[in-house]
Amino acid sequence: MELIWLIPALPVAGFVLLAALGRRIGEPRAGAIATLAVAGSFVASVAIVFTLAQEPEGSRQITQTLWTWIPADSFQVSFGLLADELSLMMCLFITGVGALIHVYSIGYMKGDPEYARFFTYLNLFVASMLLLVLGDNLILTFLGWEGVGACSYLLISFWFTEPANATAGKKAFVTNRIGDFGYMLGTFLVFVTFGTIDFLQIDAAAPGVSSGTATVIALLFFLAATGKSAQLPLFVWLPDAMAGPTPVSALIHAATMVTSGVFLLTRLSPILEAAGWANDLIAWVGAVTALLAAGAAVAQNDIKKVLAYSTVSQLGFMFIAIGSQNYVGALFHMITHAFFKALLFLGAGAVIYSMAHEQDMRRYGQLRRYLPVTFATMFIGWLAISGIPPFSGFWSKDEILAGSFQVKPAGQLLWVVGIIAAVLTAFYMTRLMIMTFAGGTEKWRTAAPESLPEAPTGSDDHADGAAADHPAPAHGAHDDHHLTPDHTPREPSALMLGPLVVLAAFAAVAGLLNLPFADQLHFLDHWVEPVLEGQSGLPPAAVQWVLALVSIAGASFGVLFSWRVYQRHRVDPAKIEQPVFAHAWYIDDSYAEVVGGPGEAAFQGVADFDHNVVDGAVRGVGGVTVRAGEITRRLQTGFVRSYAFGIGAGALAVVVFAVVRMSL
Amino acid sequence: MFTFGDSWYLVLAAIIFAIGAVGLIVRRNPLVMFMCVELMLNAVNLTFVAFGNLLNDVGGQTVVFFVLVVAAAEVVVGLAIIVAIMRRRADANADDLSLLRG
Amino acid sequence: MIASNSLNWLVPALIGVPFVGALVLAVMPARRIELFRPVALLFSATTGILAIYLLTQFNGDEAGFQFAVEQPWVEEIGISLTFGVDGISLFLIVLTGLIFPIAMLGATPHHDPKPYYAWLCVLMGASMGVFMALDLVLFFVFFELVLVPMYFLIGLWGYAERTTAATKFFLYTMFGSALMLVGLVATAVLHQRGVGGELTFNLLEIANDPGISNVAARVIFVAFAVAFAIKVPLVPLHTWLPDAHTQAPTAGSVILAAVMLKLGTYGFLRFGIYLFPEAAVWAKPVLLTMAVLGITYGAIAATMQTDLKRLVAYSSIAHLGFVVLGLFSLTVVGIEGGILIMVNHGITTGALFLLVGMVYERRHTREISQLSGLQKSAPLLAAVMTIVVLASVGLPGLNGFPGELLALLGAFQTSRVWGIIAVTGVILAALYLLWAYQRTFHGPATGENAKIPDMRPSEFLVMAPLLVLIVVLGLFPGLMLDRMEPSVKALIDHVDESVDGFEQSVYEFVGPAPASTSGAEGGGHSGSSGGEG
Amino acid sequence: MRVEVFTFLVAGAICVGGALGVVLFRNPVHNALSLVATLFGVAVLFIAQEAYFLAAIQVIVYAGAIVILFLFVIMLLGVDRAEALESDPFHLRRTITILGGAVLLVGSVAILLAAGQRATGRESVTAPLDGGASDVERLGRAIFTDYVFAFEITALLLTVAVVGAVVLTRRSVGAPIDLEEFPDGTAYDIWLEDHPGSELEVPDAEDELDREDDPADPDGLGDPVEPEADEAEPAVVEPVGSESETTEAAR
Repeated sequence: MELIWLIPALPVAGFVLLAALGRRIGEPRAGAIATLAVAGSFVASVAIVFTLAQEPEGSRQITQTLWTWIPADSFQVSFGLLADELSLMMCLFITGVGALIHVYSIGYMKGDPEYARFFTYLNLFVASMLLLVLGDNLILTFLGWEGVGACSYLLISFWFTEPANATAGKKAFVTNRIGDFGYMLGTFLVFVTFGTIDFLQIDAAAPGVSSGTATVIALLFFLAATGKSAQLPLFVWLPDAMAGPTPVSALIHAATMVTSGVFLLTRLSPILEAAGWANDLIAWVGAVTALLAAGAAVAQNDIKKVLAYSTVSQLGFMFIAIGSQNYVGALFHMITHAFFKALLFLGAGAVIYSMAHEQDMRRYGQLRRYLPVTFATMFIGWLAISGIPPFSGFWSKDEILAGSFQVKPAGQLLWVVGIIAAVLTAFYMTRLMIMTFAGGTEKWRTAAPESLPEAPTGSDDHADGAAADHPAPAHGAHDDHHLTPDHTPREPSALMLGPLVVLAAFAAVAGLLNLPFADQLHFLDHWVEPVLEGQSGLPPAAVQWVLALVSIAGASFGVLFSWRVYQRHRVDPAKIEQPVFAHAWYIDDSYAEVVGGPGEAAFQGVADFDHNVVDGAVRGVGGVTVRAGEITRRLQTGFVRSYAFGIGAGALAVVVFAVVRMSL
Repeated sequence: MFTFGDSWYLVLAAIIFAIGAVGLIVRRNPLVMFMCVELMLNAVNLTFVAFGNLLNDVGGQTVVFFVLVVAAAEVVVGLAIIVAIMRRRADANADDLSLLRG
Repeated sequence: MIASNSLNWLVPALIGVPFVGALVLAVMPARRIELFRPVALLFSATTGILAIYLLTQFNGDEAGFQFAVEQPWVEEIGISLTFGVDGISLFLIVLTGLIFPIAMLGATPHHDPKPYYAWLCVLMGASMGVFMALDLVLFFVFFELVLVPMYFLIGLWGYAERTTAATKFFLYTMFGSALMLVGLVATAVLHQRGVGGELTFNLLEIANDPGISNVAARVIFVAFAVAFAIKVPLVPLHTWLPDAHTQAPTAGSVILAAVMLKLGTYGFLRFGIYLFPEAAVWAKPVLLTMAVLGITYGAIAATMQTDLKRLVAYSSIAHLGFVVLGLFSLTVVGIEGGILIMVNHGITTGALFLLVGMVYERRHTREISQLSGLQKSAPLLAAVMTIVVLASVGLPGLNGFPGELLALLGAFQTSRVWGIIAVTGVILAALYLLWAYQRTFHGPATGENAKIPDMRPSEFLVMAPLLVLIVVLGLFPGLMLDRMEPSVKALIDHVDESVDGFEQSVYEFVGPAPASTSGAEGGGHSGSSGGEG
Repeated sequence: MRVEVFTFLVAGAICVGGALGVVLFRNPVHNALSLVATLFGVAVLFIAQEAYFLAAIQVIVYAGAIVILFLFVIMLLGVDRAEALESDPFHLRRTITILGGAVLLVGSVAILLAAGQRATGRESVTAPLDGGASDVERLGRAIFTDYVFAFEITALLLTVAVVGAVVLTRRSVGAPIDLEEFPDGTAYDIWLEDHPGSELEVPDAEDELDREDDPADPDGLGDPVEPEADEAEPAVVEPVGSESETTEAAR
């Protein structure tokens, strides 16, 4: 099956074509081409999956080396693709969801002057993402890893005229770079440990590695993962990344890129297995992130910010699963999350689109009257993420929590944190739904924007950009739009609704992938089994039932309480939406304080040191020389006779010397 | 006690040289300074010949020969320069021509 | 060591053609202004084509010097015209051959085109000579000869502060060269004392049998090292570079970055490590420290620059730090990485300077604070800039990455600490370049910035070859690595056998024998990848 | 023997007298003439040392050509103007010079006498001066064999000198510039800038005496004389000391 290269090649081709002639192709053909490219690679992945499915278990694995990328002495990096159960599964939902979001974007970006550029980036992103998952060695995966980072940078700052957007893009890239620091060091350590960076060979050799080395490697790659997958302490870029167009948020910052950290750690599961306490750290970081982010999501007023923090929180769940070596759970949740979070983002995009790019939920309300389809689809997404059975989110989240329950040590505690986060999830999602689609009044008709208190601002590395949570109001054809009290929202075109419906369907039924009830229902489990050693089992069925019931109860509680607060107004929301939540625990702000304050000062100090001290020394030498010359030039009086006098004096000196010598 | 010998020539040369040197420094008229230079050159020539005689070597005279040539050239150029200057300022003396001061 | 070849005329041609070009320009009538550029281009392009031909004729499996010519020059003291090309210098020569025509195409002087192009031709010939000279004195002559044209290019066609910058540049580098002159004379003399026979300045003869005591070798190495460290430049000997870069005309900056800085690193490789292996191993910690210092310090200083050109200059300091890091990791991987960066930095930074020059021509300022939102008014320029910037940041898939990776890996193998610190340079690179890009190209296009014209097709054609190289060398660095590998391995072998303390610690890898290692050709130094676990 | 001594003494006296004349006469013409005296004296001494050829050259080239050249220049430019010898802007330096000259003289003479007949160097083996051929022949042989390159070069030198002279003395087109147009004026202007107020002083004997130890003038350079001052007093009172020597030398 030599067609694996097609999977990334098609988007690459699309990218090249659009990059070359995008402007000429123009709208909407550019969008169509991009979509076709991604759809094509989706078809290709499906085909490969089916061919692989014929293969007997364990031999479902194709490697294809296109060329030797970096042949340096013993460090041979091949540009090779590895198609196995794991990577193909990733390909499926990357290309699948990707294709849907492309379709959606055709509608969403309609009339944008930079239409073609948008799809160029989008195709490049899909290509990089596919290389990330298909790479058969760490460096090629790093190529994808960096590629998606770059694309996310380009797409976040897509509407670059807004300083905030540009800042957010740069922030995302630089923060990811901090993670890459870990990635590169991890790669080096792997190489000097195993003498190879080839995944298969690493997996083969991993059991022999010492626990200490494995721990360090695991931690380094986890650092990389925290960067890409927005975990503590590097999650700060994701909320700001919402500055990008909404389809981008859906594709990159919800469905695909942010999950690459999870994918990477899954790939390296054999090392993690030997890594000892690194796993506990991963699990706990995941848990804390899930909790904090969920807390932050509670108090956001920007609809996309709510979803952003929600994404961070959900990713936290996946890392809990990784840490508890429940890789299947992680993948399961990754897939379901891809569906319902993409759905929610696209839905939010539809809302924003129909509300003249107003993103402040405090100016929504009662939209279900105007946007029935959007409402219906998002409703499903809401149930899914809140963990209400039988929707997909419930199954995956439940599996993760169940897996975490039996972690030694303190698995129960982990589970409790998870449950709390789940409750919060249900709460803030309900809040979002009510504020947007229900809530009794159509607030944009009453509340003027200036009457609203300023929402918390995501600050940036250099404090030179304003909030990233404002929508980019002025771009392209949407320039004239402003949310006026007499505005009547209208359902967007079918191009945008179609993907919503499809995603809604998946979000509803994706749970079927891995139903817990009977072993033969563990399709996903069996599919990825050969790739994942060290998949820890789940607790006994009885325990699982109890845990499931508890989480259902928790979810329902969250929903109902939120209903009381926001629909029935029994509780003053201000009591819940504490500023500490609104500012996401002031983590980002404190970073900004440090970086923008002492950090920048230190940098400036170095620059000044360079100019004043280092260069000053050089200039000093020059100055001294000049001054010496200034003094000595006075000897050069220009009087010929003075020179003659000097000569004479010299001669005289010689003679006197001679006389003295002779007389001695 | 003083028996006549080559050293007398050297002494004489020394005297002429000293006078020339002093003159070169004391006088301000560039022409005269040139003459003083000639004096010094002649003094040197004298010593050369004397030594050549003393050491019975033709080299001394050869050098004198070349010194003569060089002196001629030097005077030609030097006088040319002086003429060029004097044309501009008839009353120029050596101290006025000090544009080469540092 | 010297592999003879039927194409011995190539090397003299590569050096001679540009000089002939300079002569032709010099004798051309001064009023035929329109002719100077084509003529200069003709000669430089011819040289470039010759360089590419050299590349095609180069035998990639041969470790030694090819196309070698050896002519006695000053036989009394054993100075000879010895030239040769090996896998290490090959790509620097090709780079020189490519960059000069591009620089001539990319920027035109505002006055006196005749001397301008003549000097450029002289510079080209001299640079070629440096990379091919295998005789200490010969190398020195070319090494110095390079300064003169550069001095005039900066001093006559530069910007406001040009005179100061040119003088600073000239004196600073001359200072180092003086030490080097002493060093190379001492080398030859001590070599003669050590092994007897004729006095010779031939690099290979001396290197193969130095007969110089370790102590003396170290002292001489330091003399050379200072000269090269100034040329590279290594912090804290770098302050001439920002001024020179900022004040030089565009073409000057391009060549300064692309070719001249490489003289230092190439010198380190050829006359440092190869000539004095023992001293190189001895000085390794210091140079690694300076390299890491350069990487971080240069990057931090770059972040805070307000002048676009100055910023790029400091970024060069950081990149060259990576080069030195790779070279003095003294591992095959690291040195190959260093050479890769040398070439690729030449391409990317050359392109950066061309782009900054274009921005300056449009806005007549390089002050970052004055620029904003250029992407709105000049999207094509912005697109090219984006690619180049990402390449310079070291994005995988573009040409900046492989070299950086290998250099860092080499450093990591030799000494973990330096490796780890150096990797932070990767973060900082992203920081200063993207921030600069954001401040200049992003944001609202205000005032003048809104009105600037976009890249002209002609300008794009100048950039096109560089862009192609950026992508191709990013995806197929093997094209270079395969050709340089034998020479680098030979170099490491040379170090290995001439320094007894130099441990190529063969490392016991965990698990089954990795296929990639066994696949490594020769395998003589597959162990060198191990690092001291 | 006696003859030699006699010739030497006479010729020597003429030389010294001429030399003194060159230095001490105020009128350039007189200087030139006394230079001729010296040159002739030297020529005689050459003959006394059997350097006949050189003697001839000395008379022809020096006395015949060079001095005439001097005189031409003097006449041509009409610079035969008396120079105030006793007034020197750098007064102290002049005295030092004269003393130094005396010391130099005494020193070298002392050395020579102390050396006596013992002249350094060794007898010639390659090109002995005596032995058959005339000095002309020997000189010719030496010049055209051993020193032939030097000889060629002198030819070149002379050519260059001639060309240079022609170029230099070619009358420049345009109005003659005066020193005020020169970048920073004459030495006096600059000197006066450095020593403000000095231009008021007119040098006369009594304050020249105490100027050596003038605290206000530590470098002891004394004060300049206005350039105009020279023309102001064309006939300067002669120093009594120089009178006798002049007359003697003229004799």
